[in-house]
Amino acid sequence: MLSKVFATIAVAITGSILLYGVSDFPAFGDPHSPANAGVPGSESVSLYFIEESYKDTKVPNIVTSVLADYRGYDTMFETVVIFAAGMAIFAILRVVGNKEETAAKAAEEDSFTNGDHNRIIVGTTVRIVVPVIQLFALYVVAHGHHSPGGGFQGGVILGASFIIIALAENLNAALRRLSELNYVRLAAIGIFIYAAFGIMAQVLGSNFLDYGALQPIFMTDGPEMARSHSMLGVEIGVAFTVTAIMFAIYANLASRGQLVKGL
Amino acid sequence: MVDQIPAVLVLAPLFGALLIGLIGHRDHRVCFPIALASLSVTFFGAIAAAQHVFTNGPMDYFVGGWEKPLGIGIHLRIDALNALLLIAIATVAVLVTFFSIRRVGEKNTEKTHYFYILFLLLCLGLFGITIAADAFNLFVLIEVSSLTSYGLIAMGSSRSGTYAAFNYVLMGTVGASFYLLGVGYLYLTTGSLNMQDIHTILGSNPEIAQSKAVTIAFIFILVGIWIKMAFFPLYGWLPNAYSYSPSSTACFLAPLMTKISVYVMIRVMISVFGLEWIFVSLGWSHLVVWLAVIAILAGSVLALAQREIKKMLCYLIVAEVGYMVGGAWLADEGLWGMTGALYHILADAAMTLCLFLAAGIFVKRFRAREISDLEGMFRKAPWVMAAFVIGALAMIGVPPTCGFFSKFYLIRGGLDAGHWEYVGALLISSLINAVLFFRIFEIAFFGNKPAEGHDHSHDPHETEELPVASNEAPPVWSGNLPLFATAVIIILLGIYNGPVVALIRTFLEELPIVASSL
Amino acid sequence: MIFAFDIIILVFLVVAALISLNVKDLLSASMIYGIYGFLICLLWAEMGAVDVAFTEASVGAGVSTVLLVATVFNTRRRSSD
Amino acid sequence: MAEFIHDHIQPYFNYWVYVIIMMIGLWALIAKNNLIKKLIGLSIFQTAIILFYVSMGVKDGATIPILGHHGSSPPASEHRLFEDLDEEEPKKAHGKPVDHHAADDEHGEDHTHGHAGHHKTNPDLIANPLPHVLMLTAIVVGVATLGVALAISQMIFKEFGSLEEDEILEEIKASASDG
Repeated sequence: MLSKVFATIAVAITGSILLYGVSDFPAFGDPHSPANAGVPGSESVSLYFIEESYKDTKVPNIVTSVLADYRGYDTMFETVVIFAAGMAIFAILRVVGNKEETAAKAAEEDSFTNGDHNRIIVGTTVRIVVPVIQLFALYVVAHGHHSPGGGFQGGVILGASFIIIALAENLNAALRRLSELNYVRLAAIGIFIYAAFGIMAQVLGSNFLDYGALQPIFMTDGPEMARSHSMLGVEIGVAFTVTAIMFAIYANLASRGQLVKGL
Repeated sequence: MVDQIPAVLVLAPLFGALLIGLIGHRDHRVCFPIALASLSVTFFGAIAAAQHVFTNGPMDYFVGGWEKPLGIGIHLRIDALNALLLIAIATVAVLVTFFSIRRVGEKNTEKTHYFYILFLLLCLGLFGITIAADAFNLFVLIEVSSLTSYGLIAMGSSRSGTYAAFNYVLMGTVGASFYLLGVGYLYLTTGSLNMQDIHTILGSNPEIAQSKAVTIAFIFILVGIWIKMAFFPLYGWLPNAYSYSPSSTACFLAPLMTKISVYVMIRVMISVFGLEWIFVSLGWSHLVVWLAVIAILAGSVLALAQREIKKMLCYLIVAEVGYMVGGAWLADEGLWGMTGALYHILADAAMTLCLFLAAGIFVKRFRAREISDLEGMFRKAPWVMAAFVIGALAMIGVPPTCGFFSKFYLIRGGLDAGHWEYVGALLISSLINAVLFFRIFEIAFFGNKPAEGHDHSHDPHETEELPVASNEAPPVWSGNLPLFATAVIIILLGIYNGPVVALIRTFLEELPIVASSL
Repeated sequence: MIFAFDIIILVFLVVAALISLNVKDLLSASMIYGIYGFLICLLWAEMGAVDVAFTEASVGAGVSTVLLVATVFNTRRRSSD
Repeated sequence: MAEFIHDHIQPYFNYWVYVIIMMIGLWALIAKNNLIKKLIGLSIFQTAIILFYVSMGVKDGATIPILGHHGSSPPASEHRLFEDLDEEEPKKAHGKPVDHHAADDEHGEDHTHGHAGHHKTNPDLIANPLPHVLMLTAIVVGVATLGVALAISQMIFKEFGSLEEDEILEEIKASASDG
């Protein structure tokens, strides 16, 4: 009861401060608000992105080019956040070395093939659908330059395809395809790919994540196409990490860290 | 080469963590060398950066080379304010790495490499926060450091520790979200995310600087950071979260997490809003000083009521945060309060590290969790106790240690600004610290005369490390080396306070502050 | 962006949030949270933030809900509030 | 009352709703007893902030921040779809004399991209991409936090056999008095 009173007071104070500020905002949808067009006397970042990003990177999707190039450092740490969350969850939940469980695991193994007809129907459907999902995920990753999508979205979908396998059959079926050892590795390799693009730029004498400097490696006409190609590489790195960690988080949460049986 | 240092500072721990992720599961013995190596790279990088900054002025680094117009890319900046802090973080990180040898592995060896990965990522987050000059990038790195610290606190926690960790997650996320909201308000009014750019826009457009939205942005950023640093009314999560976590985690989080938040607050005050705007046009700096006074008194009094060593130290952190926030908000003409607060960040990192390391060793080797368990500790472990005494004296504020000098500057600032209540609170808190620590010394030296009816057998769930095979015990030096090094640092930092403060002053005097208007 | 559409979704959003928080069955709460995620994803598509909408559809509505459901199955389904 | 709504709520409707949703989340976060409910509240709280960011990047009559590509890809046809609407809406916006922006417009026309003939690079017709980028990051951070928090709540359930806050606190009190 006390917490409800306290909550009401806190919410009332915070809410009234926020609403007090709202009356001062530029109107909703105003294209010339400071956020959209900058303030007089200084160049607007957002207008720069809209007007110049295609020339700088040859990527039509402005969001992708800003995400992976201009603010690529943020995105790298965003991937690190996912990696850290995965590691934190393993550190908290993972239960290791339980003999009894491994015995149970062996017994569990065949529940898909014998008995349980619901699982056969669902499982077969999933087997048909999963390749399509994965293909779509790869398309989303690769086509992020031209349409909504990119490493995160594609990675999540790819991770979800493994989650679907785990839901429809059992967790072991999914873990056979992406084992614990491999998902930790895959996650590390993903960030490694991302950082490697940055470091290659450093080696070639430019700043970290300056993809334009990678021109000699990609043998493109100008730095723009090098940026465009690097962005694809970076997105693939992000997709690796996200795929691995999204599935790993589910696997650990669904099995209370034992990685057997699942839901 | 030197101009690539800002990137190297964060990349070294990142690669260390990735390498451990790739090969760490096979053999846990590779974790420690990798962690130490990558942190050493950062340590020397931080020293090189500091050297460069103090001879050639601030270093600006534009990730991806997106320099103009300002704010399209991510801007990293090392100046006199954070160069010292970088060295402090790197030092603490290296020392704690030594302390963590095999300590984490004892309960569950298969998780050792996860500990090191999280630890390195936490270091990465802290370094990133320190050098960030982009408001949103700061948020991302705050989240990196928060998520890793949630994991570290929860992974080895005892029974009540898990619940404390859950509360920590909630509070930490709300704090970070408030910060994000404040940044959103700033972006809405200025159209930029780069700290320097926002500062110029606010400085050149008075009508924007006076708008309600900017004030609210400041309030939310401030409250968000206050939650993160456990400032007085919002400190509830800290004592449980830190005291129930494993020793090596507590040793790293306690000295750094709150201090880094104080740094973020000072950075936002100086580099985003500008001190003039805060102290002159906002006009409620004295309210914050009063809050700090309450924080100091409450922290000290609550510390007096504790029986567990670690919990007592946690409440002392709450009081110390009050020192720093109060000092930063004193708004005296010569900015001595700010100087004291900045110096205290360094001093307090060393003091807290020393005390937590000692407390960790007491728990580890003597199963001494409560103050009364320390009976006869001067006989059992004279050297550890000696280092503990140095840390305690610094906390009280006895002359040759750094604690004295930071209090000296804080009090000078308080006197200049005419905030007598702050000076009074500082003195009372020192007195309480003296009572607190001399009580411990007495017990440790003479033993506890009145036999308390207190049983020493603890609930097995409550003690973090119980039956440990003797061959699993960590080497003695792994605990003692960092402890003695910290004790030496405390004294050195005290003796050489002049040069350190001079470095801080050169930075503060360059600030465009109209002293007369304050 | 279409104003009427905007208002309708926002109102539904508030309703979904309230229901999700007040249902006593945690499984239903998770599912309604998924609905909330899809509504907000619609809202973003409508506001022109297609990338955000895509991410929200996959992360917010998809994976978050699955994680919540996984936890609810492994703990208790009833809640006191 | 009607005047108040017209002046203060209608132009800021999104902002009002974001505050309401955020407060719902914050209230649940503090007042709810069940830990899972608290986490749902936390997620709602975070989505409210995302709503705020995305709302400030909206421009009336603007399209998605993907430039037309060789005039044939799906985004380009979408542009054409929105074009009719674009014709009338921005006029309102342009009616306002915003002098600093005139320079921007000229600037923009200087660099018209030759690749998409029908597409004007009038920045007023393209939604602000920056908040979208920031919020992609925020969404991912949100799900990461949710995952960690759920893991911790499973640990709590393992230790205490309950996810109700009052029961957990009682257990902690009981075990403290035992020891």
